[in-house]
Amino acid sequence: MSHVQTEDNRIESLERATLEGRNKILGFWVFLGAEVVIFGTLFAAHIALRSEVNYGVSGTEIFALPIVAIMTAILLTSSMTSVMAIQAMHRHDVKGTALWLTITVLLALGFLGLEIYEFYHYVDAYNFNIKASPFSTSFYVLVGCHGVHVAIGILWISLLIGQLFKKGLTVVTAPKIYLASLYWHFIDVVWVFIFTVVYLMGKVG
Amino acid sequence: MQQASQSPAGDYVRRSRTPEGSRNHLITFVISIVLTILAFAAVMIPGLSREFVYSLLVLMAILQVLVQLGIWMHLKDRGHFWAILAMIFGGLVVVYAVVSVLFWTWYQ
Amino acid sequence: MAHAQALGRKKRYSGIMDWITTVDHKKIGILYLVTGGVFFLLAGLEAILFRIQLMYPMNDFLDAQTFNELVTMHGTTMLFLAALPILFGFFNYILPLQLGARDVAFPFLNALGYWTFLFGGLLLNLGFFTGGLPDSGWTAYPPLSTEYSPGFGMDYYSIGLQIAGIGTLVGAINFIVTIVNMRAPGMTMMRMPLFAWTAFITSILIVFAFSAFGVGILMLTFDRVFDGHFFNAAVGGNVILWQHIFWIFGHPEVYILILPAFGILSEVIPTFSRKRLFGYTSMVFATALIGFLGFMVWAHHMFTVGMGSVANILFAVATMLIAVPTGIKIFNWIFTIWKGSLKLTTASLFAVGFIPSFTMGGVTGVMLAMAAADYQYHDTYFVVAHFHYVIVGGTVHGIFAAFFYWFPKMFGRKLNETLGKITFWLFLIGFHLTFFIQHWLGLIGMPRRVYTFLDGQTGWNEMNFVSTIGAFLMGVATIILLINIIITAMKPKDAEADTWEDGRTMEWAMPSPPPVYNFKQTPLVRGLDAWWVEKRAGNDAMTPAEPLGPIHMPNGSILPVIMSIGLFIAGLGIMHHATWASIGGFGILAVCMIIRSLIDDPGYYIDPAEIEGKEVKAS
Amino acid sequence: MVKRWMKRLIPLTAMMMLLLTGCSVEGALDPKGPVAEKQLDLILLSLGVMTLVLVVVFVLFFWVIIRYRRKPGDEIPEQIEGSHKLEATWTIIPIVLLFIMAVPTVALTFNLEQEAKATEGDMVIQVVAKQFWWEFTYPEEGIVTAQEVYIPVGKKVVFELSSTDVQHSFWVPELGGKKDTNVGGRNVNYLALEASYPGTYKGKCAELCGQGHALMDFKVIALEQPEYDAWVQKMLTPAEVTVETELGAELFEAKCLSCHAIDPGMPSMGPNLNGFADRMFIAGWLENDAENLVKWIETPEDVKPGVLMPGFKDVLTREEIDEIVKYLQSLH
Ligand code: HEA
Ligand code: HEA
Ligand code: HEC
Ligand code: CUA
Ligand SMILES: [Cu+2]
Repeated sequence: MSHVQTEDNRIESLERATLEGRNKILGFWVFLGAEVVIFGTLFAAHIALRSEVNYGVSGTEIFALPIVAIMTAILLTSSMTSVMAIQAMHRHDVKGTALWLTITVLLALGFLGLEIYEFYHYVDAYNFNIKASPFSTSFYVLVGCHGVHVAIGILWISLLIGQLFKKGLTVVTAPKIYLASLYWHFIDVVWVFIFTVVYLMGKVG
Repeated sequence: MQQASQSPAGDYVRRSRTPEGSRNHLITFVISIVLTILAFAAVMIPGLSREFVYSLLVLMAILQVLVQLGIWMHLKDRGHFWAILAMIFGGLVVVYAVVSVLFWTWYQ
Repeated sequence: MAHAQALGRKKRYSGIMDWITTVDHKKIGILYLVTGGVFFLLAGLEAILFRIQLMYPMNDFLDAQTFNELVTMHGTTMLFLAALPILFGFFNYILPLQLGARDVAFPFLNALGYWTFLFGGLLLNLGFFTGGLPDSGWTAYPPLSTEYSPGFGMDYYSIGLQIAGIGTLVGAINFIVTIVNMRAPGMTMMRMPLFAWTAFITSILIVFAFSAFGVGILMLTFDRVFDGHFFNAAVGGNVILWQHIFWIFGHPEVYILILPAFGILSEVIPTFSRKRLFGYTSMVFATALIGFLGFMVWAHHMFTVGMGSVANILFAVATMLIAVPTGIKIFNWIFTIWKGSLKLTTASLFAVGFIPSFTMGGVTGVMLAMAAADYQYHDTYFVVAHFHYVIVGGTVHGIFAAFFYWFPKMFGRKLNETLGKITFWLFLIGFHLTFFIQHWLGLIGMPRRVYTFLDGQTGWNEMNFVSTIGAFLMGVATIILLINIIITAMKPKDAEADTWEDGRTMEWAMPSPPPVYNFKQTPLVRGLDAWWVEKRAGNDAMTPAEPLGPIHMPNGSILPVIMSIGLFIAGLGIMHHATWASIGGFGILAVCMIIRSLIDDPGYYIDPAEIEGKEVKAS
Repeated sequence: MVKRWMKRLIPLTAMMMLLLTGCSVEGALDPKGPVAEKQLDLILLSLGVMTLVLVVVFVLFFWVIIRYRRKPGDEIPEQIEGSHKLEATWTIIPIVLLFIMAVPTVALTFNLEQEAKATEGDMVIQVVAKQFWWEFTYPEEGIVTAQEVYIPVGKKVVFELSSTDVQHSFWVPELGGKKDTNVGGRNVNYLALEASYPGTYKGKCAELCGQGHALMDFKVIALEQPEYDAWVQKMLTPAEVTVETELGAELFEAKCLSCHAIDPGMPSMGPNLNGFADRMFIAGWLENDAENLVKWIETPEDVKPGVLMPGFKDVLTREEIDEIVKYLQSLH
């Protein structure tokens, strides 16, 4: 254990019990700052190009709001369940944590499934693939980038569930779970902007 | 895992009762749902002006994100100075990017 | 903690395996330095080659394509693979020592950052072996870099920099957390050495700027490899979008290069003037202000794109403002020497030589910022002169100063001062000879990135010739530096802890080179310039803040190398549309991450007894 | 020390002297029109301020490094923390200097943009930049030409700038600063220039656009109004094919017309060659004579790397090329 002290050496919670844990949390926030810029830049590109449909279909024509609404509901709920997982973790309830995390993963899988279906549908029904227009390119890269984040989140949280069973809640696993939940909330936050800017505004035209 | 037994994790659990009730989190959830429904409704209701819908959408999104960042992601809690800074700075860069795109990419 | 020893044993690697698996910030620092140094030589050689081409009008030493490739590789390599990694090397080695930290915050990620940088850099340079180098300038403006650049050159650029960029980003996050969380007791933010402050601000700039760039080159990759249309104007894509994204990154990037040099100067000048830094507080705020303003001025690279007068004016004025905090720095350095006692070693020669040279580059920067006048300067040699004055006169001078200053700390031997001074004078003269005249060339109409120029234009032949001679001088200076390093490496390690006698910051309180675990006991910091404070108080060591105890160290790991190789394979797979290769590459990456996640590294302990006995030296 | 002074001062004074003499210079320093003149004024103003800044910094710098060098027996100097007064000084003075430069910058930047907005009665020339040549269209007169653009003296000309392949940048240093030619039909730029004196002014492409970038030159030829009008008339009357050039004309039609046009108002994939015999240069820089023309037609790649015109060395015999050259040289 390192013994460097910080101004703030109160032990608040398991994930902040060690310097390593605090380092990870801070580092992760910085990483999220980078993610803000990453998604922000993709949004900027999408906003610039969303009306460039190259004689093809536009958002107004193809976006299926019901499916987006369902995806939104699922992701929002999964964000909520990941909060529950952290709460269970703070109660030192290993089973509860694992359970809530599992629910989160299942919801995430549902989301991802719907997204894949949605993409498939666009390509299938409207021939709206990545090469169709600047609009389609920026749409798929932005929403796809979010989708990749979801997929990574699924893998990550699943791994953590495994670790939880193997090692229990420790100062090593707790920060990881906390980070995963931060990550998951962040994905939800990004989705808020996606359904607002891409889908809803796209639908309005 | 031996390392954990070295750490004060054991005593800590007894000492700290989680101060955060789940109420805040549930309220956040409800707020998010409501904001989302409002946003979808604004688009689905016919006859609203585009400007109105756009501003409403942006407002809803910003509110929702603030609530989620603040409560779900604990930004409102103590000890998040650098985290908040990271978010603000990231947000600032994004605003530059979006503004530049909106106004100058398609200038003329 | 009686059973501390049982917790884990150090996995002993030796020789090359030791370097490949190391997570020691000091070794990683050396790796960065060596790799960055090699890339610097390569990029310098490229500059020499294209300067030879420009020696005579209508010269045919290089053809147009090769020339464009060399210029692009020179700029890209210098910025991404030479200057920045060398600075990262100093951050890595020196920062934890200055902060009194046992280690960096994320030793494993730190190693990962180095290896991804290396493999990204190799991918970027692969074209030397396979043919087809990037050729659209380091700015890679589409559509020249997309539809009009067939072959794999620009793929090496976009994917190679993507991979190297990941490493840079990871490294920056590591530094930020190290600085915020790992300072020794007593070291408040406002007691940090200025070098640490600049490392901090630089890292913040990297986090936000490189992410934007990462997305930019991702978009470029999509356009090139997957037929995307971000920048395809024919179907409604927009090329100016790229320019905005590029410069939102690109301008902070230049401050990423100069701020650490500012930090170096703020260490070297006080040491050799035996006087504390003049106006420490305003130096800190000036650094932060430069970093902040640095994000608001990007469009001064785009004055001629046609953004309209309002945008041009706003960006012009914002840019000019940066002169104020920078000026504060210049004058604070000068007044650090004022009433001091300046000793001119090679290190301090490079440091003080920085001041006039950089100022000359800075003031031409302000001239460039005046939009209406920039219509004349833009994309001419005047700009080339400007940025080499700030980069070579600034960053490279800073790097050389740091190299001579910290070399004894890192390798236990002092570089030869006589050879060092020869290097300094040759480099300085060569530098001014090369670049001063380029201001003039730009003003009389020589555009940049031209592979040749017509005969019979007043002054062009002579001035280009002189410029090339200057470049040769810089080359000779660099070769003398290499000789110096080789000679010094053959001498015994005899540098003292406080090599320059007047060291102020904590790295000078430990042996040269420091042991693997840095400070035996975490020191207590009792003021700005912690070591100077102790020396003045009559102590010959830092006051410890903790009792002597076993020291926990992380184990080395081979995973970072394997992960980077995975990325390298994936990158190659993507650009060649080889799906299986890319899946395989990412698979390797994923497997490594899973291994890393499942198998915790217990680390190992260094026993106090062992410390008391023989010193465990870092190699 | 003296040496160091000299090393820095000599180039500086050399530059100032060259500036003052002003005769043997070209480019931005030798303005031949109001835009470039105003820009030069701004440049000189900033140069003056910068010289002042440099002098101050250099004087202080050399003073401290000479005066405060370590001498044997030096004490540890006093550890001065800073000085609010001094620090305020070097914050405020630069702000004042920047203000002095910012005001004319803002004014001129605004002014130039205002000028560039073409109004009724302004002369407009459309410029299309292509790898690696320039096409100039006079919409009013119905003329399409390339590489050499004629303008009347003393009249504001608005250039409408665009590009069909990659980004280029339109720059005539003696007449004024540059502006990019953007691709995609959007973000079309306007640049107003005016020549105060008759003459031929070098024009350049200032944005890396590929292999031929270095040689993507053009010329602006400013003529007094009557001569300019005469030029327009000449361009509108196509050259006649005579017995002597008949063979060349046929060959040209067969081999070259797919890319080139010779009718006055015709745009084409390659340069419109109407009036080619009067061009000073081939492809923007190579002197226009029979020998060079043969070289160009045989191996244009040798003249301008990356050029999009194929070589005809293996397609046409030397005699045939001579015929074409004869024909081209009749295109007045
Ligand atoms: C280390 C890197 C570095 C640094 C520090 C700077 C610093 C500055 N740069 Fe530079 N710049 C580059 C690297 C750098 N630049 C590069 C690489 C390019 C070209 C990119 C490309 O196109 O390839 C470029 C291009 C560039 C342009 C675009 C030119 C063009 O393409 O048309 C502009 C325009 O505004 C500019 C301005 C400035 C300014 C105002 C500063 C200021 O920060 C300078 C401030 C410093 C001083 C002013 C001196 C000290 C101050 C005083 C002594 C106080 C008193 C001074 C006054 C009152 C003036 N730079
Ligand atoms: C860190 C940044 C950096 C540094 C240090 C340099 C250093 C140098 N640069 Fe660089 N330069 C750029 C960044 C940099 N440059 C950038 C970004 C561009 C723009 C690119 C673009 O347009 O896209 C540029 C463009 C550029 C141009 C303009 C090209 C053009 O527009 O056509 C020129 C021309 O003179 C030039 C020259 C030089 C020279 C002579 C040096 C010298 O200082 C180099 C000195 C070093 C050496 C001479 C090394 C010596 C090596 C040896 C002697 C070899 C020994 C070898 C072995 C032992 C293996 N550079
Ligand atoms: C594939 C299209 C193509 C064909 C066929 C072609 N040219 Fe060209 N030509 C060009 C292009 C493009 C340029 C502009 C080159 C440049 O400056 O970059 C050019 C330039 C020229 C020029 C110089 C024009 C100027 O304004 O300076 C001449 C003369 C010329 N071509 C003659 C010919 C002749 C004669 C032939 C037939 C024997 C021919 N070209 C066939 C494409 C073509
Ligand atoms: Cu066209 Cu450069
Ligand atoms: Cu800049």
